[in-house]
Amino acid sequence: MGAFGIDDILARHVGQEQSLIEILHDIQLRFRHLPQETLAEVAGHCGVPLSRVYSVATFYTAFSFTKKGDTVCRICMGTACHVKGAQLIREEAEKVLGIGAGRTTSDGKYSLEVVNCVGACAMAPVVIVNEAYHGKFKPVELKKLLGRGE
Amino acid sequence: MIRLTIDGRRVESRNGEYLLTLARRAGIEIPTLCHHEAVEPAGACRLCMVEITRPQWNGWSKLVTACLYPAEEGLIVKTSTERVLRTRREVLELLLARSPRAEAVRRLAAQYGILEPKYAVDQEGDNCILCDICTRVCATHVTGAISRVNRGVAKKVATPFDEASDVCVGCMACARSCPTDAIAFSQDGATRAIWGKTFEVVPCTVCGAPTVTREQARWMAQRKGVAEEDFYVCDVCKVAKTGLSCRKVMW
Amino acid sequence: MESKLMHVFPGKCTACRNCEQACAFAHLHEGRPTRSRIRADADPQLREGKHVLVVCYQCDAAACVAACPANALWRDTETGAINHIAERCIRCGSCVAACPFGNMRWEPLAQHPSKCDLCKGDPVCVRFCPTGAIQYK
Amino acid sequence: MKQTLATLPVLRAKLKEERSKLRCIMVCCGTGCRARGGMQVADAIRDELSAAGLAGSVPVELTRTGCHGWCEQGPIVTFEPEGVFYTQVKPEKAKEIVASFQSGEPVSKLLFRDTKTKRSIVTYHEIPFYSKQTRWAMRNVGRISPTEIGQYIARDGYKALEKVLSGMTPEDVISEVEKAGLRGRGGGGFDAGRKWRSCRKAKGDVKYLICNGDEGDPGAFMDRSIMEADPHGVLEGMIIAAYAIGAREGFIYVRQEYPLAVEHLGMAIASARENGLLGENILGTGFSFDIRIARGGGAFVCGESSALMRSIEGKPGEPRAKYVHATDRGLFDRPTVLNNVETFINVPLILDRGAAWFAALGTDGSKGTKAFSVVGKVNHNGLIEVPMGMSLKELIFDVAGGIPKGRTFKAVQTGGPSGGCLPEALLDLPVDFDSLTEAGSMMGSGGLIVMDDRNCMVDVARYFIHFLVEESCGKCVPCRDGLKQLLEILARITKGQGREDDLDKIDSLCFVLTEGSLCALGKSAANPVLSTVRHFREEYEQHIKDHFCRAGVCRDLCRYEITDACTGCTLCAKACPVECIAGDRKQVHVIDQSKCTRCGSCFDVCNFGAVEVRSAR
Repeated sequence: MGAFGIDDILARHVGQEQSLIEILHDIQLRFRHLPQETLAEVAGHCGVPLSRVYSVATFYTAFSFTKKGDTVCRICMGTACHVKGAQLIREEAEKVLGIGAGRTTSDGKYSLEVVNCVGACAMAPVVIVNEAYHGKFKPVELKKLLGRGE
Repeated sequence: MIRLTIDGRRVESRNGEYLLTLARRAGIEIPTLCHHEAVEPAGACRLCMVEITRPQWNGWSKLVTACLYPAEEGLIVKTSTERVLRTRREVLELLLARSPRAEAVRRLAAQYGILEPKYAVDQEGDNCILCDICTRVCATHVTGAISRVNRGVAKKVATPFDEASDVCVGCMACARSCPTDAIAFSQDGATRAIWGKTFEVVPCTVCGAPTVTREQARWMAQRKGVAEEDFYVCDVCKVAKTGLSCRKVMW
Repeated sequence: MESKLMHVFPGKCTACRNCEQACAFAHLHEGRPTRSRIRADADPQLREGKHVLVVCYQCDAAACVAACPANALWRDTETGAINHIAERCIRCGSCVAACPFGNMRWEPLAQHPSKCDLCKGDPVCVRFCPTGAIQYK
Repeated sequence: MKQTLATLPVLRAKLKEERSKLRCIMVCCGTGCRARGGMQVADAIRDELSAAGLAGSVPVELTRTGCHGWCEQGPIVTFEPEGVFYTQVKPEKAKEIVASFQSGEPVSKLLFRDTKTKRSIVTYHEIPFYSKQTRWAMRNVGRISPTEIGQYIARDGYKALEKVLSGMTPEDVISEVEKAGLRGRGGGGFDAGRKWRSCRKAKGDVKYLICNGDEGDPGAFMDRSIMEADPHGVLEGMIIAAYAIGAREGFIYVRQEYPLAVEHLGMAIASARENGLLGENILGTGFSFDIRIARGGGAFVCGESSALMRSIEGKPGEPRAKYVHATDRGLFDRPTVLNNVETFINVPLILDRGAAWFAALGTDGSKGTKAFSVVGKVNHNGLIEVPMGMSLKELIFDVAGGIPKGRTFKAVQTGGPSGGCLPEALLDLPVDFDSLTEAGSMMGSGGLIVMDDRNCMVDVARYFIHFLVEESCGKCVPCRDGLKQLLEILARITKGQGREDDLDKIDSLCFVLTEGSLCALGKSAANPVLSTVRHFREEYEQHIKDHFCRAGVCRDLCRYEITDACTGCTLCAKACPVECIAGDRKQVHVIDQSKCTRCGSCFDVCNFGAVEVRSAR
């Protein structure tokens, strides 16, 4: 019995290297990040060195070692969004939240991320707050959307 | 038997070896930085590019890495066409801008007439050219203590979380296999430090000279089912011991 | 074909160290006996002027081969020697630690191990031994 | 219940019969329409229907469909079989919609209004955006509920599989696909039949089939739409392909940015298994094949086939040299066929309707239809499927409705980060694999991003190189270090610090990327730069020599000024995010240059052309 509450996740996947990414997805989903301690357990389950797990976890942007904020604001930087001014939304978001892309506010409430196209190009530019998509977005709407407005 | 030509020379291969192996066997020099016979080829440094063609390609040709391209019947390989040399020079330009202090890179670049990099030099750039020899060596032959982490420009070689690794045995294979001496370590008699971990180099039980790290001895003992203590005698003392036992037998 | 073997006759050794000189010169192009792969060490325990010669036995079940994680030590079927393939070596030093006889040495400058390769079937130490203390037959 | 070759046709006939009597209200619940409240609209209509006493009565059905591909008009509600088409529907409109459904009177406010003719159009059959399309790959997109296998079967679903397993040999299937001339829709355009044949011939008992649903190209979303809206079509194509090559195990690799696609595919796999269409002993014929979903991890490079296979193996997605083909040694070093979503969805069509029918569509070298995602500065952003060989001009101006706001067309970017930008002079180019490659771009997965005179081509090149720098796996030198150098130079140019020899350096870097990179990502990474330098060289020179960005994008190289043409309408002042535009109503306004961030909002809103882009100096 592991100490980190991932036994059920591990039990769902065969103990092979090929399960690695799926296991990490499940852990990321549960904890909103990959707790450092869980990785050794994953390595043991899959029968690979810890360094291999670490290599995979740092290669894919889906995984992060720092906990994501309660509200995750993702700004699509796909080409369609870019030509329609996504950069301005990004700058506005960085200003409103006071953090750079890829960071989480110190109170742990917001995370700001940029993503490379969510396939909602016909409504560009797009902002996604948690699971909700917001299309044809204007930078001025951001304050209200994030509840940081006056 | 597969027959092909490299730079006009007829070359034969029994089992589809890589072009680099064949060329070197024929005495044709192809530069490499990421090639190491102890591990599978990676094709990372792009210096061993050669141009290949076939008569039926009607003059069309392509560049491939010699370290990864298997011998094929009737292939015509050229190792120093203008296209090959320009690619190699441009790759060296990039390497020199990345690691301007790396001796192996500078030497090779100079061979190709590059003394000063034309691209912006990475002032904080270290000697690591991400050839991947160290991590391949460690993962294939030792304990897999290090790996390549992150991706793209942020890629680097590291232990998990940049912390001292539980499994590193301090054998130094990574540092000694590195073509650009990019892996930092320190050694003074009884201790050795590498990848943020300090090892005791166990003194020879006879004379006290340094032998191997305790971790390496344990790892070897475990792999081969022998006693760890057997490794704690230095080669000089072992020779003396051998001599002694010889004497006992002889006289 | 049964390969030849190195035979050592310590009784004939005068500790002239020609073998060490020759070995070091043949392999490293320098005449420093300390770098030789054969040792004609005056046995420290012997005071009567007798000597022992220590050179690789090319063991059948060699500890160095077993210890090498990278398969860099290979037996040459023609000479019977276990050869160290520098290109395949990862220089971890395991073979040096593993050889029970001290016949696997560490080259401090080149930072890799070295061992007797029987000079591809014509050992120079044999050629240079004036007394026949080392023979290859 | 597990179907067999004997029971499936009976079931299909029964479902067809049932469904022919139905009238349906279809609400799009794809990612785009959900974003705009599609689910709420569907719920409101459901409630309205039950309030009106219509729910449950036999002939009415409310269907939540997958993505139509016209998300900008969403949420979309259609009536079948009439084809009445409502756009931008809000939940409050449910009552009116249900009333209109009963009475047959359209709700005029919700109809699509043609931008050119200003005329309201009732059915989608008459809307140019749809009427000029030939939807074969997207035959079921927006027409069925993706979560109900019965609806797929009723629209001739799994008929091709039935035909294949009723007597065709794997050899027959491959020949048919070869005769059809199906080329991979993922980018390279490799002949699918040939790929299957070499995998079939490869040694080894264990073979794998992979569906590439990674669709990493920013600006393309046809595969998302297909996976969300017609997952069974993808599965059917895969099962047929597996039968042809002799695979027992398959994977669908879906990017994690597409959660709805993962959900729908998962449900489709489960129901296909329940119905004996997937798993052991498919349709009672003894043929077995099963599919697993592998989620991507947010890495563009995993769209590259060898990197994708590494990712399925649980490794970092670093590509391998393709000197040994995947059909000989691919996933887990076994013979593997990898095709993308759109390729697989064409397979049932070919087998059902015949190779000759398929080959009659498109051009000599590129058969069939192709779905494009036409986005950016066009009136109708969305998915457009047309026969191969239609000209870019027709696609952009006739189907997608041309450039909005009276602006002028500048370039169209095709093929994502591996493709290039094509100028107006090449608009007559037919869109097929070979023509685009010849013009220095590529088909890629089919993204077409339209740009107008407000887009700076140097900035676009910089954008793509920035994208690639972030997405390069970092394994080989040209891609990792070359792109970094290239980005540095392009960034410098867009900041007005360009140097005389920069274009030469760009040329060298493009050379080493193309010649020296390990995988297709690096080899084609130079295309966005090469094509913009080739077709818009004067724009680069203007940036470097005159320090001027005419599009008004590069902030250090331009400023905005309001001319005497200003009528004092105050629109610009209201639009300015930093409130740096001053001026009274009906007076010429003035921009405070010290505060201005050069965002261009004033330029975009001005209806009188009174805001001008000038050189920063």
